[in-house]
Amino acid sequence: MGTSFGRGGATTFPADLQGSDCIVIQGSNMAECHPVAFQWVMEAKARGAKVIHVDPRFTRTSAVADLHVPLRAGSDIAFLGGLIHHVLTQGADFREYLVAYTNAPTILREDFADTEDLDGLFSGFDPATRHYDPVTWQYEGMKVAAAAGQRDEEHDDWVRRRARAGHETQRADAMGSHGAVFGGRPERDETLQHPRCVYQVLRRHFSRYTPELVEELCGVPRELFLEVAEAICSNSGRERTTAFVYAVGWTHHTVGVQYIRTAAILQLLLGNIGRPGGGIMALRGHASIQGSTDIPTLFNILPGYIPMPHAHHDQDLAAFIAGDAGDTGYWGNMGAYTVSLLKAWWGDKAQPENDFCFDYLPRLDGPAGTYQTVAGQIDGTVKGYFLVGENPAVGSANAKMQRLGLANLDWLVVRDFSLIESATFWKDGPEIETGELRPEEIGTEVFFLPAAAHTEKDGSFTNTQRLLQWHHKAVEPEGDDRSDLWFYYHLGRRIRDKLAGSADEMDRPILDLTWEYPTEGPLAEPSAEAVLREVNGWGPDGRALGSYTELAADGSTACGCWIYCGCFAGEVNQTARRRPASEQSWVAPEWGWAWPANRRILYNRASADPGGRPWSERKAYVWWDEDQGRWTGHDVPDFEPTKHPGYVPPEGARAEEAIGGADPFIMQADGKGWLYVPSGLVDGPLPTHYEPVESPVPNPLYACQHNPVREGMARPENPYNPSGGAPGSEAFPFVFTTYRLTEHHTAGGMSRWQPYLSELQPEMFCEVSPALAAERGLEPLGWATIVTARTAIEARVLVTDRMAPLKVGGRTIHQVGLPYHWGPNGLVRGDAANELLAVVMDPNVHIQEAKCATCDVIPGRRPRGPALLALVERYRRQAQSPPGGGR
Amino acid sequence: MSRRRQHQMVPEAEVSSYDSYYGRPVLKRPTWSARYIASYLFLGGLAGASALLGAGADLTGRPALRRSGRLVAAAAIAASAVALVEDLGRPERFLNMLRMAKPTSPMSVGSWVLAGFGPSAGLAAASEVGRALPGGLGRLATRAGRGAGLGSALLGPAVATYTAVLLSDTAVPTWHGAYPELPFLFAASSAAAAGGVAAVLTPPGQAGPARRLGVAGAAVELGAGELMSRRLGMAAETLRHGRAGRLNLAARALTGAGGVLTLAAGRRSRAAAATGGALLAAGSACTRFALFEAGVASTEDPRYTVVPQRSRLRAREPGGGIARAREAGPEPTGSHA
Amino acid sequence: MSVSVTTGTNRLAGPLADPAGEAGWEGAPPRVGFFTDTSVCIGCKACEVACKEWNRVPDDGFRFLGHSYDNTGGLSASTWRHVAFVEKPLPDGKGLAWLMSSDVCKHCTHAACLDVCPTGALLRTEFGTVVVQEDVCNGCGYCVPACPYGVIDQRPGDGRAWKCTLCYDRLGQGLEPACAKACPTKSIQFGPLDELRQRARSRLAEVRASGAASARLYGEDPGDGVGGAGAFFLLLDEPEVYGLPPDPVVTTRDLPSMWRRAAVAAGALLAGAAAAFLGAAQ
Amino acid sequence: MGLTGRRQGWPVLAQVRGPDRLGRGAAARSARTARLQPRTASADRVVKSVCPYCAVGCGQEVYVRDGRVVQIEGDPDSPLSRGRLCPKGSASLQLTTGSAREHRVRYRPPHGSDWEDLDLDRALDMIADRVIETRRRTWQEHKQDGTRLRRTMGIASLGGATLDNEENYLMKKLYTALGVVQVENQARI
Ligand SMILES: Nc1nc2c(c(=O)[nH]1)N[C@H]1C(S)=C(S)[C@@H](COP(=O)(O)OP(=O)(O)OC[C@H]3O[C@@H](n4cnc5c(=O)[nH]c(N)nc54)[C@H](O)[C@@H]3O)O[C@H]1N2
Ligand SMILES: Nc1nc2c(c(=O)[nH]1)N[C@H]1C(S)=C(S)[C@@H](COP(=O)(O)OP(=O)(O)OC[C@H]3O[C@@H](n4cnc5c(=O)[nH]c(N)nc54)[C@H](O)[C@@H]3O)O[C@H]1N2
Ligand code: SF4
Ligand code: SF4
Ligand code: SF4
Ligand code: SF4
Ligand code: SF4
Ligand SMILES: [Mo]
Repeated sequence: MGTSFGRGGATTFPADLQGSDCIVIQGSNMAECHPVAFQWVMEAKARGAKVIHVDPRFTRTSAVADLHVPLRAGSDIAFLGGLIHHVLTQGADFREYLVAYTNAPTILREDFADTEDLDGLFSGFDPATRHYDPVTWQYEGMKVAAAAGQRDEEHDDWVRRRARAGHETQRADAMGSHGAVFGGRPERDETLQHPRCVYQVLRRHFSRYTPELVEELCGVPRELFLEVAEAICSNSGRERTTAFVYAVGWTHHTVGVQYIRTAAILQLLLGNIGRPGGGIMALRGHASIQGSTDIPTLFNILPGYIPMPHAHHDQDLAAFIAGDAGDTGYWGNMGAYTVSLLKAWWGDKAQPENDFCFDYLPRLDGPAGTYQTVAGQIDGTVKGYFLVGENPAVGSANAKMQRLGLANLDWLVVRDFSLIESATFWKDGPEIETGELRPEEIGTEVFFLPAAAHTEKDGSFTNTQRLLQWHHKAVEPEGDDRSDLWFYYHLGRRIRDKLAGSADEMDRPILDLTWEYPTEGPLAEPSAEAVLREVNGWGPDGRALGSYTELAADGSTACGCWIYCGCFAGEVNQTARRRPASEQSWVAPEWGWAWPANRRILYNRASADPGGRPWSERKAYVWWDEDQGRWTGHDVPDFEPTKHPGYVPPEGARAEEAIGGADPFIMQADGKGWLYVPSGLVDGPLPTHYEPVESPVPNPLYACQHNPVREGMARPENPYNPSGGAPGSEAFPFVFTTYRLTEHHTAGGMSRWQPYLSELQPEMFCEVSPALAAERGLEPLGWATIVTARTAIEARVLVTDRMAPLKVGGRTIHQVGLPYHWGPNGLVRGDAANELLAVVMDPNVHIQEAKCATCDVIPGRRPRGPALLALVERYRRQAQSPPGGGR
Repeated sequence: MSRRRQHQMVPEAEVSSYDSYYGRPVLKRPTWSARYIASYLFLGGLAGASALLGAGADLTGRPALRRSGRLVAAAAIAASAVALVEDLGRPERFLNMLRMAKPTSPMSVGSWVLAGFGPSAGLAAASEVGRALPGGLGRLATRAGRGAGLGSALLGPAVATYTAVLLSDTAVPTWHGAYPELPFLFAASSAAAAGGVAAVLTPPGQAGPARRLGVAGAAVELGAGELMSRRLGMAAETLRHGRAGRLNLAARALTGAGGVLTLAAGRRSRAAAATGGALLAAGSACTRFALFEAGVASTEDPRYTVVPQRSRLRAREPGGGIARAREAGPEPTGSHA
Repeated sequence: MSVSVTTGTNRLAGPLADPAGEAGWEGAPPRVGFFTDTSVCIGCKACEVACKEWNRVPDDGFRFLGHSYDNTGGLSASTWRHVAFVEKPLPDGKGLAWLMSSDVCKHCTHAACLDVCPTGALLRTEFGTVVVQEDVCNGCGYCVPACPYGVIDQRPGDGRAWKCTLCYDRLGQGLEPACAKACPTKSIQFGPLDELRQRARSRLAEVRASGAASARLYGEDPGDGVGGAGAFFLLLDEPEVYGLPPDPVVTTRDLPSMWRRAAVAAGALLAGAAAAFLGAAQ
Repeated sequence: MGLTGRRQGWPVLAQVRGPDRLGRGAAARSARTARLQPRTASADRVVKSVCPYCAVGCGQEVYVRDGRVVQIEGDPDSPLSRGRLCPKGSASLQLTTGSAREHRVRYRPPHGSDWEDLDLDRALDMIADRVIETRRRTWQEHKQDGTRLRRTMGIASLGGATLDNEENYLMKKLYTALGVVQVENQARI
């Protein structure tokens, strides 16, 4: 979403869905995974909206939808591409919106070649490195060629490359906040006739995504597909809006980012972005996953999506900012954001003379994501590990690989509520049972520290709609339970005490760090409000800032996360605001605080026409009030409040001044919604259907079977099943998909120990169709063993018509459903689905493909002990999967 | 099997066309244990009717029969009370049975009846010891014994029959469906049991009324049982199958044999009288156990709840509306066309 | 004391506007209850969990039943809300219906459990609801087979009977029952029964209009076998499909007749005994 | 209305005397029932909170009595959730106050076969030592080509999505200052 619209967050909020005319839930099982937000879908339905659920499985969401569309897992780009094809060929796009607000008229370079020309590859592919050089993806008229895909890792002449595009790993867009930046002004053809304008390129790119193809590739009958196409077209335009809802059913793929891109294109074509009842609702996972992305505990970004610097020669702050900041759009102010962050961290030590301590930041020289870390653990380079509220021994793909990593550490700190599997692997992990590991041979020193619960600490969560909400401490934690804030504050204090007096250069950043927080209460709990206030930032007078527009690049302001600037405006904890819903509109602007600047629908300038008038009365949201000379409406305008719709940026304008009065996508350098993404993605400017890495069928569209730049891990612990009819693939004839149940939470740490949740879903099970049960002799309520090249797990059998076999390309494809909540510990136990998955990732955001892989299913329980290894070995031989892994 | 066909009152098609929730019972299985509650039914009946025999014998000058009647009544009612308390989930709260007086609750009514019956039967029994005391004390005991014995005899029939209402006043298809006949069945069964036990314990010379009561009870028990299963409809199946079926079969055989033997030889042979009496009592016990088990079985299979209700609804369909101001009448829940 | 069955006071069956009044509550508040609209239930089981948390009900064991997503099976002494899951092919053969429905005690107008309870542990509250008083129940178990819906049950190990209290403690403070409050889609609606009945009828019309021809109300009719349920439902299929009895009748409807017959039988026994003695005298 | 403890003693008397002849309601009520109060009514405080499970962010009200959480319910004021909670949110009380929580530090020495007790303060100290030692041992000041790295690849961290923003902030700040770059959370998965 970052690449399409400019920011990585959901463009809307769940309660706004109540005003939708049509809601397409695809890649999300909303009723089961976001049940309380689903009330707004039911509300819309009660008001007559059409609710469509596109999902391989018939779920509790499908049960109450008007229409369930079963499709093969991993085929959404084809399905959505089909819808784009339909819109383009039927002329169903919202033309005025399209021309004014998107890059449809923008003209591309002549040397750009599409997947339709190169059989599944875009121009710029280097088979040796398996990377794209995105130079040819640029707009015509861009002054300087973009850097190659590897620029961060390889290039020294960074500073000279002012305007460029490639921004791959740092601009992790599913969670990244913004799109790319560029210099120069692209050429446009507002008639959309130019053969190289984005609109025409789009037409050609999706020309083969016909209803027939959708039927063949996705297994969705034509009529059903057309019913969806009809529904979304007739519910878009001036008077009506359609919303899309997705979650990890889309992101857990090697082409996950491109799934979302496809929906973004569709929604831009239909004019549904920035408008009430429209948008793309990204449903995020944990209580503060959005917050932990905004204030990232992520390797590649700093707070507020400022990229983590890469190792380059002679890179100073100016060069860093020059390289990453755009000239135009709000990213033009990145200097102010970065300097303010450095000031927040290093305070008085950060001075213009020392580049505001920019040099204190560690540098990247390649991906350092969680799966790379695990490989490092197994290889012995990673020695110490903190697990702070995550349970990878159950929750991460290829769980065995995770445990092998844990077992090879020097020390491990686990902070959790109960003794989760990641804390006890040395004692009772599956490898102990098979004899692969023995406790006395595992040298890992394990510290388990009990965590305080949300009722036992102050703090804020940022929810799926980018809304910060404060939770107040209700009681003191018991025993050794402590908040993670306490832990990190006191750990930092202690480390600083121990290092005090060190003259070692490497200790400067930690010793110079601002680390003075007031503490409260008997446990010396650091004040969470004080931390939030630092996140918000302060001005020269030491007073809390009101907005990120006040941030300066001269060191006079400090701000821990610029997009959160304003959450403590007026020295008031805005995240704790709780004006009752009954006293507010559905937008509820006085409940908590949403970034950016408390806006609830992003790009809401697009809810008005270019002249600033609402597209229709029914869909009025934010508009230009000529009398007051400002934007007004139900929400905080996502626009400069007094910028006239007719504003035309003067030549040479910078930052937000370069955004015109009718350009709603203010974070983008050109203020447009991007149908076509010239930079910011490593796997192509347009979405293209590739098969999942483990797929039962060859790619019907291209010779290129998989995402050519997917991120794999060729390691002995991580073998892949042969795919798409390759020799040996018949050993794993079925597709399986993993998912959640309403009654459990993720890896189970917060549900498998709770009797009231556990009794509702007490055992690991697999869902199979009656046909598959008959084919494999599976008894209802009996046991099944599911096998992949990684290992085999057992599950109770739930035979259900909800798992319908699909007809794909003339073949019947059986799908097996596996919830992934169980593990060996807790009140209710079972094998973890993640034992079955291999690690292979989307190259943009490093998210693993958890939603489709191949397997075999046999009746009965799995073998125990070494016999399990023997079974898997037999399969590997049969599948000819190279013992070393490989792809 | 052939018996089942013969008595099948519900067309086969209808049985198979109903739907259920994974075959799970609609009703809850009674939590009562057969050991205690079926015994209690039997013992209560025995006690109630025995008290009648004791009082009758007292009035008609049959001391042996009086003694046995009174002692059996007291012992049986004591044992039945123990069984009842044992079956409580919270036995220490048994006194709560007298917390209220609820005519809508057969168990409440029963509790009050027992509260009257138990002491009087006990007093009557005690008087059998007391009357041996010398002088005024003995006379007092005799007189008190008569009063108590008569009192227990007046309550005896209630003790013997309220249990029928206790079972019937439930949603258990077999029990509720049986309500028109059940009081008669239970009264008769009580008579058979009391007569039988008295015949065992009393010399034949004094036991004439007991034998007559026993034989008459047996006859009515068999007749009422037959009537009941004819009218019960589908739920009658539960009296023919499984444990309940076996018990029911035994009950009929024992009762029949006991009645015939008593009738044929009870007057002449003490051994025959005793055997016949024992058979009658055993038959009565089996009747209670059979009924108990049949009821339980009728809750375990949802068909017995759903099918009759469904056909009842269907029968009502054209008119629509539900049994609006329908008067109470002998239309058991389980009966249908 | 007049005990007539369907008319007058102290009724045992038939329509009854004010069960609380009949139970001796003077100036009672309006009768409250539940309308459970299963057409919007998403089977999340929040109602089950919220009920347990509020009422501190113990867990009901960890058994995989595999009845679709139902692993608690039915209402029990330790499950006072139960969500049923029914998977059925659609009549047109195209596609599937997955019906979910949250069941609960019906708080019958004529509650057999209550009327058969010998101890008065079962109570009609001033709100017209039916609750077990845990300090009174002696675990006689009578209420269990009396309930025509199979709701109330004895808890093993505890011995007492338990079921939904309609959150009696909360009602007193003007709070909504825990299950209704939690329900994300307001499939469970709580309120004055009259209001709920009206709302249910218009909702039924809506659901029918949207094409669900087999939608029906269950338990809302005061003329039904239990005099109307205090907790009634909008179902999308036959009741038995959800494990509900299609036409429950309160057993006490027949109680007067039972007593009459018992009296006759008792008389017969007395007479029979007399005859046995008199016969001997002749 | 006369609903409160008017009646003492034997309920049968109340049955006979009062309007509840059949003993169904008023007469049957026990003294305990008459005193019944929701436990929320006796709470000392109601604290506004947010569900800790998923990203919907439903509002919660936490009822506290005598320093213990006695009930957690949906916050009707929340425009996100309108007082509703899913089963997980509804199980928050069990999550926070249930017996499954481990309240003591557990320590497993290298090659150990079981958990041992460890003082929290000592644990913190040991961890600080491990961090300092590992960091020093695995420090990378420069790449081979001479570009500056200033980091350690010897330490990594995973988790954050269940934590507060403030916690994530301190983590990121401390790790970055320590030169720890392998900081990750659930956003990847
Ligand atoms: N009850 C509950 N709620 C939760 C969680 C939980 O564990 N339990 N976890 C939270 C977290 S961390 C997250 S990330 C969210 C996730 O929320 P969701 O994404 O809704 O959860 P999933 O069940 O993993 O996957 C959603 C659906 O994607 C479908 N799917 C799989 N492959 C494909 C595909 O290729 N195309 C399409 N269109 N659909 C596909 C699956 O069948 C499944 O129904 O939920 C959050 N909420
Ligand atoms: N096969 C397959 N695998 C998947 C997925 C899938 O769909 N399929 N989904 C993926 C997704 S989207 C996610 S988000 C992950 C989730 O995977 P994990 O995050 O590993 O799973 P959780 O069980 O949520 O682990 C979070 C832990 O944090 C603890 N915790 C909660 N609050 C606190 C706190 O305040 N402090 C501390 N220190 N600990 C706390 C909880 O007790 C729990 O053990 O699983 C991923 N894995
Ligand atoms: S449903 Fe059963 S338990 Fe509930 S009130 Fe009616 S009879 Fe009593
Ligand atoms: S078990 Fe308890 S509630 Fe049920 S009837 Fe007996 S005393 Fe009443
Ligand atoms: S009303 Fe209260 S007791 Fe009854 S089911 Fe709902 S939460 Fe449970
Ligand atoms: S809480 Fe509501 S939606 Fe969820 S299962 Fe219960 S009734 Fe259905
Ligand atoms: S109550 Fe349920 S939907 Fe709401 S935040 Fe908690 S887990 Fe998410
Ligand atoms: Mo997630």
